[in-house]
Amino acid sequence: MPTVRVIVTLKPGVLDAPGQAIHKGLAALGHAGVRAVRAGRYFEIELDGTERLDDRVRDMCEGFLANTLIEQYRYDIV
Amino acid sequence: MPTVRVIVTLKPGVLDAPGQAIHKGLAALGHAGVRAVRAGRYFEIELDGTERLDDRVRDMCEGFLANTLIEQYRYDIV
Amino acid sequence: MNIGIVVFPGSNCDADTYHAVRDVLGHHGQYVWHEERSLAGLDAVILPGGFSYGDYLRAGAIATTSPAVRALKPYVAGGGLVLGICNGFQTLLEAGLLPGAMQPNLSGQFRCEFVHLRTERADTPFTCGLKPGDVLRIPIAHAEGRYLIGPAGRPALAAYRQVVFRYCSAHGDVTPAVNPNGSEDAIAGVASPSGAVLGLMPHPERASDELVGGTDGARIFSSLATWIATGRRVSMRPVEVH
Amino acid sequence: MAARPRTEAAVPASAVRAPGAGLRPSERDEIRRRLGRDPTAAELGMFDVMWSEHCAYKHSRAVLERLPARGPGLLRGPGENAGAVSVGAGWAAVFKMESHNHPSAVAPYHGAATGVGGIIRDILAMGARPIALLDSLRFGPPDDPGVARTIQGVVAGIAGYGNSIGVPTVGGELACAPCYRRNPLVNVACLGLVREDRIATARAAGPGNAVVYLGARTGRDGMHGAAFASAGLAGEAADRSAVQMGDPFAGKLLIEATLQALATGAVVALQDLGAAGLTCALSEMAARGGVGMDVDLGIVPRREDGMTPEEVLLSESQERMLLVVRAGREAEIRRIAGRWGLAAAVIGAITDDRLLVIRDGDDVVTRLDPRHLTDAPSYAPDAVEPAYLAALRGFDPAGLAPAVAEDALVALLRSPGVASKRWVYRQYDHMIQTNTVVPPGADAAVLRIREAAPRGVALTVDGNGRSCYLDPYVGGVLAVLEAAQNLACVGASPAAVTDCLNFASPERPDVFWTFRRAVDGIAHACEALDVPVVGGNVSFYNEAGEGIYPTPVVAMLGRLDDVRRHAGVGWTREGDLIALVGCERGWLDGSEYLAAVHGITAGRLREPDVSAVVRAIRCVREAVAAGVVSSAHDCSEGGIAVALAECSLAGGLGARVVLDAADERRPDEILFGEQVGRIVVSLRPGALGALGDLARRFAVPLKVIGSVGGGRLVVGAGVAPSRAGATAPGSAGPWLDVDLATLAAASDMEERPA
Ligand SMILES: Nc1ncnc2c1ncn2[C@@H]1O[C@H](COP(=O)(O)OP(=O)(O)O)[C@@H](O)[C@H]1O
Ligand SMILES: [Mg+2]
Repeated sequence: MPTVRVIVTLKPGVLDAPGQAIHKGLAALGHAGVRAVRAGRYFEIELDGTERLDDRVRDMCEGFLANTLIEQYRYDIV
Repeated sequence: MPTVRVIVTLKPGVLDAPGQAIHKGLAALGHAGVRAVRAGRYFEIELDGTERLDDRVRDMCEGFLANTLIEQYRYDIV
Repeated sequence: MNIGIVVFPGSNCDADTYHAVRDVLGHHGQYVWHEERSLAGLDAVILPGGFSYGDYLRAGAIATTSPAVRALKPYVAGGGLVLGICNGFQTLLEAGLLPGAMQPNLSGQFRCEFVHLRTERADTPFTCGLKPGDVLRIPIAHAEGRYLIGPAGRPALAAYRQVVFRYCSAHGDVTPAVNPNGSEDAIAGVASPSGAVLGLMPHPERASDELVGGTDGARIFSSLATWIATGRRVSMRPVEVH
Repeated sequence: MAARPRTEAAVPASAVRAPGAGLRPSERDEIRRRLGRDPTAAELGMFDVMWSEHCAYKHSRAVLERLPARGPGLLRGPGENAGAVSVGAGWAAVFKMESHNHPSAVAPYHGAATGVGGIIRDILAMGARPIALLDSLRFGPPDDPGVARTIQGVVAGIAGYGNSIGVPTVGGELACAPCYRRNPLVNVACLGLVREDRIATARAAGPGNAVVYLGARTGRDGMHGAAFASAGLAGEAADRSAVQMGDPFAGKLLIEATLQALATGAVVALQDLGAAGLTCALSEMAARGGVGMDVDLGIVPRREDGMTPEEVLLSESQERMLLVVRAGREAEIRRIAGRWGLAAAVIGAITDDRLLVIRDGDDVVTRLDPRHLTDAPSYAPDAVEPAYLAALRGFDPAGLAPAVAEDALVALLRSPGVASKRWVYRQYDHMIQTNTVVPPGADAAVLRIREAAPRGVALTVDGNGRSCYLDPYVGGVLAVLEAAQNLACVGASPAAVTDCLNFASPERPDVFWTFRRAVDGIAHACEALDVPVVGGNVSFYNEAGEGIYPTPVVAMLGRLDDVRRHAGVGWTREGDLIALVGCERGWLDGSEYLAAVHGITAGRLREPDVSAVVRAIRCVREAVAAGVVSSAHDCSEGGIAVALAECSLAGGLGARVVLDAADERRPDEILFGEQVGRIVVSLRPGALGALGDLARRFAVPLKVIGSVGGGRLVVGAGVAPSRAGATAPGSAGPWLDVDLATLAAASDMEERPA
């Protein structure tokens, strides 16, 4: 039973306001030396069957898990 | 300049309402054969310096990025 | 007149919208359950505000999987009118019925407060009672209202005059200081090229009663009512302007 | 015995400990005596939670009896899940407040969010649709980054849950003091609306009727389960057990499904599954109704595999209700649950033998009289006046160098408790349901009741820990009178009180003394106002760190006969007169001025003349409801100077005011001194006669002190101005002469770190 791990982040060029807020928060807590923070979403999906895995996952990502106008995704299958 | 990739997920047993809702959404879209979905958060952190990296990252995670009462985290350094 | 208000699990402005349409404006409204597969017979469909399906993926994303939202495309193709308010707007974006995407407010916080809107286009079914430049005072209540269209989509948006409302000052000036969420170009409301589909973040149903919130929002509902009552039709071939 | 205000323990009972670890030896003996046998491990676990302070209020019960539970329009007093009063035209308001302090300390977002969810379901259990929320918050000083994160998390959590379920948060309060640094307070009140003849009950009835579970599935929330087997320190494990995850989406579905279920007429009784989960709901509903129940835990819908019967019994998973449904009509409830995507299951039936029988499949987990669980022992702890009080009372502000008035005003406006709370309430949806006539920012929120038009209700929540620390009795009186005064300012008269009593350990005699005195003060003031206390909540063991101020918080509901006749804080018109209604003097002892400007918390609080304050409150309410005054605002923290500044800020208009400098009182005392019963109103000059008549009728002092106009707030000493407006301030120059922009910048917390 394969598990797919998907990471969705904003495309470069789209202002990542949550990432910036986290960056500020880390700085306020005294974490010096943080250059940049990017925030994203993570999904762990357990699938039945091993056929056409890549197709199925790409479908889920493009049609649902990511908004491809502003987001990009990557995944690995374990 | 190292980049740390952090994944924060709920501990097993903690209610994952987003994961459940996304699971239902995938099913409604016709993605049969999805057994379970877990939702989490993802951070990509660019750091200055390479000293005490693990300590620093653990500090950030435990003190800020994750609430370790209900969440667990893992990271890798690239 | 028959205006359908779609109820998703997690909708929470459905009753307010129903109330504004029926009790305040005196028009017939009816709830449409999200499992409805056909919208035939409705003069207009409103997707109300709220947190459909908990908004757990992106606001409005999961709602696009419902039969009622899937029925919107054929409904619009057949000349139907659709108004998406707040979560309804987010849903229309996610469903691809309107261009663009929503991101969390730049403040990172939910914002509930009155804003001013400048009317940019008065030839849609929802704004036909307004004049370009009219300023409306209507509240917002959202956490994800930062509208983005991006360089790829921007030319078409301009060419088809799809921006219907912008955030502005009480005097109608569009400045960064009065942009409540960081929306690109201060965009608060967007229509399809024909004007048959409108999405807007502010809540006109909360400004449809003198005692509560004023009546500027009622002008959007009464525009719609006038449009339907006078039997006007949107042009399915919108003119591109340069 | 019937359910009462439920106490929140600092460390909730949890299976981290051996079952029964929270029980005293005498309590174990009592259990053995009642059962006539040794309890099983599962039973010990049940007694442990049911006899915890959490559920049994064993230290507070006797004291709470002093609160008056009678008053005009009372429909349900304490004993059900929430109290109810009539709002007219056959409609009832259901009202209740609860704390979620400890969960919010360890997980600010989720702790606060589930606090909202919990109180909502108490209202729902009365058959009412929730229509408004209020939050009362206490934190450490916000310049501490840890505190700032807690504040942000709590506010975001309340917003996250309340906004999503579509119930407006229309008001609240927020104050900061070092004693709350490690022990923040998060109290949430909810108001619901139901037809008087449809008020639901939690009394199970009708042998043969079905016991139905409705809502989200059960997991190991709020307990130490196998999932948390890696628990480290006992403290961490206990904290972990306090974190419950809420799902506002399920919460919203549960509201709709429950109300639809009630509308079928098939529901005989219902209760939310809150603290102590099924154990509490099953035993309380059975005990209240004087019936038995026979249920099978094996049928309870679960989220996780492998849960033990004890875990199912004690789980505090959110968004669940327990219903008693007429035999034969279970399918209707199932259909409604299915429509809303919620779980529903018939888990048992009502029996006529007064025994609670809980099975797990074929195994009997317990068979006992449910009253054994619900009738916990009660204690009368020792009460001794705290030693610190004498020293604090000895403080005399006379020796203090007065601050520059303008600087002090700015400092006060900047203090988190006084500063504008817009940065908080703009994060809350306060307009949804489109009934909010007066939004947050005024002394009280006003809602229309569409179903009973033109009637309306007003809501406020008030408490002052510093006052209660200095004198818990006076502090208790003040909380109630200030609430009533806030209602009067918007034109409402008091209808009901619910309270949340936040204290440290009741087992400490000095703490218990403050608890008793505060309750006495609340009781006295409520009696003077003739307003019933319809319910509430006690939160003991708030002593992480130094131990909090005794902090009773009072939420008050008011009625308006005609919701259109209300007033706001701000000046409305150039040229209006400004008048002070009620007692004229305030004192610096225990004031915000001492705390914020001089860093001192000390002094002797003056006991207010309660009947005089009640008259002033009634006078102002009449004046607002009759349209005699254009605005009204009471002097609370920061005294008359801050009140005037707030009226100016809210109205966007300046004012010229002359205050009587008789008796050689200190200017800072005149400007910033505090006492309840002083209300600033503005009115058309032509209305002064009518206001004078009202003041005479209620035998309340009335003094014109200035007029509205310009862009500055100018306050000076001198003789009273003529009818035409304020005379120029005295020869020494005004005490205060500030432009509105300066005041606004000081009061606006937006640009400062939370
Ligand atoms: N935590 C909060 N949540 C929502 N509204 C709040 C909160 N704190 C304060 N407010 C609102 O800000 C206004 C001022 O509050 P406060 O200074 O406590 O008023 P008062 O002194 O009249 O009791 C009120 O309208 C109140 O409801
Ligand atoms: Mg007040």
